Amino acid sequence: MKLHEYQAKAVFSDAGIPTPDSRLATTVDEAVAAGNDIGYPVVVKAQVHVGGRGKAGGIEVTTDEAELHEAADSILGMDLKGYHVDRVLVEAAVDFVDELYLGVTMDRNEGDPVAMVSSEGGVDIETVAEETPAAIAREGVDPAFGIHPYQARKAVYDAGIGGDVARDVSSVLATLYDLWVDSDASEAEINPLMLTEEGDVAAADAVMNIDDDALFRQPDLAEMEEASYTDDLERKAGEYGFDYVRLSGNVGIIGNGAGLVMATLDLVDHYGGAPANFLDIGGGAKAERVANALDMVFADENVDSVLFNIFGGITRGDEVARGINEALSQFDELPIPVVVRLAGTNADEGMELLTTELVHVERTLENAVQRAVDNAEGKA
Amino acid sequence: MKLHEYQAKAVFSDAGIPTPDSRLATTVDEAVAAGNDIGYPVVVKAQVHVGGRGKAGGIEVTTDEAELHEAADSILGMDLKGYHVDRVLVEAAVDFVDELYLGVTMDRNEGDPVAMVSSEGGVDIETVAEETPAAIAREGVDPAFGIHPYQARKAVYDAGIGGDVARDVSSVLATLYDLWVDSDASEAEINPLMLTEEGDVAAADAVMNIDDDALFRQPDLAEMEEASYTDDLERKAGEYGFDYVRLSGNVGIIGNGAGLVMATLDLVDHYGGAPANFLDIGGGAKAERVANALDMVFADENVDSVLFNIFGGITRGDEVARGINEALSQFDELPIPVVVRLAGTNADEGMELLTTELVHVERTLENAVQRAVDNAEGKA
Amino acid sequence: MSVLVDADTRVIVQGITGGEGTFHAKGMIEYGTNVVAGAVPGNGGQEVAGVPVYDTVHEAVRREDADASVVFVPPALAADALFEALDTSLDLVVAVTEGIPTQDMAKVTRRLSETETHLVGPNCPGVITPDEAKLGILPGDIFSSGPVGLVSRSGTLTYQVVDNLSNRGVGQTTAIGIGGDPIIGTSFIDALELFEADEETEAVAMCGEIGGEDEEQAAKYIASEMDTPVAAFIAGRTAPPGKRMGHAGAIVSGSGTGTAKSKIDALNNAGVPVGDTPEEIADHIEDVL
Amino acid sequence: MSVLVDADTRVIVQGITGGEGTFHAKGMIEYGTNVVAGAVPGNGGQEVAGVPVYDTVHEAVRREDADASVVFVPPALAADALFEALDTSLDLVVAVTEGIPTQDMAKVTRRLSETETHLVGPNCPGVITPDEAKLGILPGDIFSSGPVGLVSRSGTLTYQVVDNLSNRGVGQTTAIGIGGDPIIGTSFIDALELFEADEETEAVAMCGEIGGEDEEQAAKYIASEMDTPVAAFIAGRTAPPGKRMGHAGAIVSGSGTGTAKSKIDALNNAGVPVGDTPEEIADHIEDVL
Repeated sequence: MKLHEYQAKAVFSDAGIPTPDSRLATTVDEAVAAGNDIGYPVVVKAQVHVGGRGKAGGIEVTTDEAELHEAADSILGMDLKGYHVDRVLVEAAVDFVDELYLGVTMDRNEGDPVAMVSSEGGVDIETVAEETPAAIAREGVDPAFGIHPYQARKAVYDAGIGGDVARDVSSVLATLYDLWVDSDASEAEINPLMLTEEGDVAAADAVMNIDDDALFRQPDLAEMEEASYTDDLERKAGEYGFDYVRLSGNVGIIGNGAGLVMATLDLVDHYGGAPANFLDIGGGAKAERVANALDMVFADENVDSVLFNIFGGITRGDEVARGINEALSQFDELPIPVVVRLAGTNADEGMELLTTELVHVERTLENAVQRAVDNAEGKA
Repeated sequence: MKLHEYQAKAVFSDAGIPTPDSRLATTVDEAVAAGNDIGYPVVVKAQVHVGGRGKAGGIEVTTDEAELHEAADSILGMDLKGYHVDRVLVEAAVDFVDELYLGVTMDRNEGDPVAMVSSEGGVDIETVAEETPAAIAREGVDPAFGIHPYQARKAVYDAGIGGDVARDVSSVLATLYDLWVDSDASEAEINPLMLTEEGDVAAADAVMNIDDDALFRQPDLAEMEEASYTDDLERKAGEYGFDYVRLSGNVGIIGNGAGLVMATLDLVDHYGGAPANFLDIGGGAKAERVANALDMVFADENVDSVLFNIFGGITRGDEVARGINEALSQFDELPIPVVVRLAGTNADEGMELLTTELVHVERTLENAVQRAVDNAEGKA
Repeated sequence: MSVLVDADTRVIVQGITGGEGTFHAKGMIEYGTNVVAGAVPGNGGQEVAGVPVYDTVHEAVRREDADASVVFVPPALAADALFEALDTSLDLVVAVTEGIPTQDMAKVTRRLSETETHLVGPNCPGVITPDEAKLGILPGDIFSSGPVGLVSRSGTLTYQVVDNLSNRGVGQTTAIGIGGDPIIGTSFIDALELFEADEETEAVAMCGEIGGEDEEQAAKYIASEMDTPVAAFIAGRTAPPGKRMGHAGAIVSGSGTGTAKSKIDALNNAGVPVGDTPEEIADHIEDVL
Repeated sequence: MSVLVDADTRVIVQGITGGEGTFHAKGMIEYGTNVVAGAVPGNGGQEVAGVPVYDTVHEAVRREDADASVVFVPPALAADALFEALDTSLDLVVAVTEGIPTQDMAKVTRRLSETETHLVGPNCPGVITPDEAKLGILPGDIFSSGPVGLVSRSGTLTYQVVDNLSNRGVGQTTAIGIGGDPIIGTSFIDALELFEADEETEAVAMCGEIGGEDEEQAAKYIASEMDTPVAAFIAGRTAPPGKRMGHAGAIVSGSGTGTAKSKIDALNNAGVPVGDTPEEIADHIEDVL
């Protein structure tokens, strides 16, 4: 779960990390009032879960009320990479002499947390990581002990940040790490952490992503969750609780287990077709879930052919078949052809149950995929 | 640093450990008001840093106002093992069906914390530990991870506590451990944790000792410190910041370093004398500290002979000599004989500085002790 | 021979009183697994699926001389259950539970690294030695005994590959579903080491997927340390970059790894044939047997 | 030969810019110790006692190729300094600092147990190999080179015993002040192991005191593992039970241990003569040489 910038900044600020003065605004009038209150120059920032907001026109610096009015008017309501902007953060523009990057995440390869510091903040840090990896100091943290103060200092000194500011920056990094732990974050980042001429620090941007699996014990953060989808199908998948990604092809795919669904997509591609989506209904899927999945795929107007691929482990073939029959019971004839392949637990029972007047049943994965691709081509 | 029962109970209660309703009282009237407020029966408990308060008459159960009046009157103002009782805790007497023991401390041999549970609470737990050690379940805790919930449960089940109450008792134990960590305690104990017929738990006594070396980061607990001494000499030692224990002999001993001072005491005994005290002035002792130490020993009317034994490491012999000269400068003749033995860093310079008209200087430890014992015997 | 489990493995089930725990405990017993006890705090003294339940894992292990555990404890309590299992020095712990917080797992694997225990999972289908024992939720009837070791990050994809093998008469020594979570106990390399040391395992089928660098590291291990032939399948060739993780994760994982291409290239460079389809990995396995 | 330190040991001083740190860094250098750097956050680039100061221990160790550290950092910051030292894989860390919170030390020694580093202290006078190097605050001029290893929980008592030895012409291979805190890095047994393995150490003098069970455990080790003769002194024979620790501590430490009598009995049973006075331990040492 991603926090918006304004939410992450509130969390950071509560933990004692300095952030610039800011207000959230949903209208141009609110934005202008905020700017007048804070004092110019101010930055106007779209609050959407999109990377590269600046380049996409979602961030503007304004030096007076007129500019702010214009910027707020253009950003509020805009469509940013498919996301509708309904809120902006109006924030004091900090006069900085340097911009740093601070980040904490899980190093999946090590299985341990890692704290990172770079003096090359304020830019696309992934590019820095690729082009000059040495510019990012990394300090692996033992999750049993948490970050030791010396580790925060070491990362800062290793990043070439010395002098009086080193103490403040290490302190912010240690706080960021503790927040990352306390919030069950997957990632916590400040980019940039601005250094002012007076030697102060301020978090000018804030990223905080929370581990979805830990939201049960983070009720305050869970409340901040705001569903944001680029289209109705993604919204529907969210409501149904499916892992769903919309793709550009026309073969609708439903399966159980991420690996098997990915392999099915790969096979569709292998046999010359193009998948319309990734949809994992998960383990132990009951009839209702199966019906919901079919409903979703039928609702996608790009889909010309549906492939249903279930390998039963916990999921039982007869349950799946009942779900398919239930979902299809409303139709005399299907709008688009459906191929079903059942294997594993109770697969034979399932295949016997299926209304074969409506769906085509295949016993092997390869045959099922080929048939679905053929169906899609026949319609295309 | 030891917390009083009433202080420890406040800390426990704040952390969510159930404690019986109670009030602190400094007068009989306050005690009676508390009893009437709480409702009878109530227990009256002397708030002094003394073990075995019950056997010594410092705890009484009362069933009505008259009994409470009498008990409070007798306990307030009493002398309990040398400590003056100026406060009592008036507490609801809990009707219990069982009494447990819970404790957390550092296992010095393992170098790790240990959580303990026994179903034999309410009695002298040290006796239980000696006579039936198996009656106390012990669970070593990894200080890097803290106590895992399963460990608290395991200790409780291992102690033979089953059924519905096991969950509550494990929860109290886990909380006690967390408190022990958060408070930098050396020991945290509940004895007894009472089990009521209704299946509730209540901490009927509370022990919490704080690591003196960690008080700097426990400001709230440090504020609870109440100096309590059985006599003026201990009070003085506390003010001067000396490690001091009063003993029953007549040879006053001043030295630097606990091991050396203990060895000096042993030697006094070895040569037939009896030490009047243990006094460690610590490392790097400056002149003023030396003068304070002499002041203390002179103030002890049991002392007939003083032995000053300093082996310089950080402590410099010339500094010590100046301190001795300064302390003795007020005397034309000393009230009691003083033997000084200096060795180690700047010992020769020190010995040259000493006013040998007043003190007797010895170069070896054995000679110095023998001389001091002789001096004491000459006076006795 | 086999790895990790066999007919003699004495298994306890943590969370046996829950719906999933009871269901799969029965399934394991039906398969022939030597399930000896369950462990659920507060449920000591009960009997579930014909085996006694104890309040603590320690008691279950001590009383029933168990050497493995399967964990069906719900995610919020699962890390504690894993620490409890690790504290009893079991040889094997299989964590079926899905949805354990990642930071919990980082602590568990930190502790794991100090023990001799094999942890498989979490979020995994389990471990099966066909005709001897299964620990987990795998559908036993698709497996058959034979010379191929199987290790996979995916559940149902594993079943697909096993089905393909079994249908050709190619049985398995042991199949290990290591799970697809970011932090897991047994990695590809750990599993490959076990198979390399197992005399009956004549070939290894390895099913990976996009994300992480575990397959790339396994490729290095195979090239330098393994004599047993390995064939692989990597799911996710056509997956779009999709919803990226945030910056910090991307920095750490580095560029150029984690994609299907980088994994397939690494495996091919290590001499490992990678099937284009689940049938092709079975072809490759047949070739080397 | 000697143990832990010699003339080649390259030493850094953590906390070198503080009063004690500077004073004793100079003292160590005067004694001939090869002090190569100091480490104090925020003080990198300075020079103290003629050696460069770095912001981090890592940088000091890397730049100056150090293999040991002496820690004079104040107690509130000392545990962090020790973790930092342990993280650089030094061979030896001597913690002079007095008054480190006990729970901090429990964490430090938890980490220590996973490393190859020897930690001596805290709250200790240090380690000295006479005429070669001293790490700590010991008064160097009372020590002399020779065949006796010395290990002691007490500072000034050590000096007393060393003085008695040196005055008789009996020199020392190395003297180790292990410190008297409840939780320390190097125990008596650790030190005895080092001396047992050292060919030049012909006898060991061991100075204990009341409290804990370290001496009792050392007695067992001596009886079963040591060929090198040991003589001991135990301070606190006449100490009253005094102000007891609370119940919990007493339960854990158990009854009948920790007293001077239990320690002396255990050592005598292990064949170790225990001197009644600091002179007698020197007598015993002379006897066995």
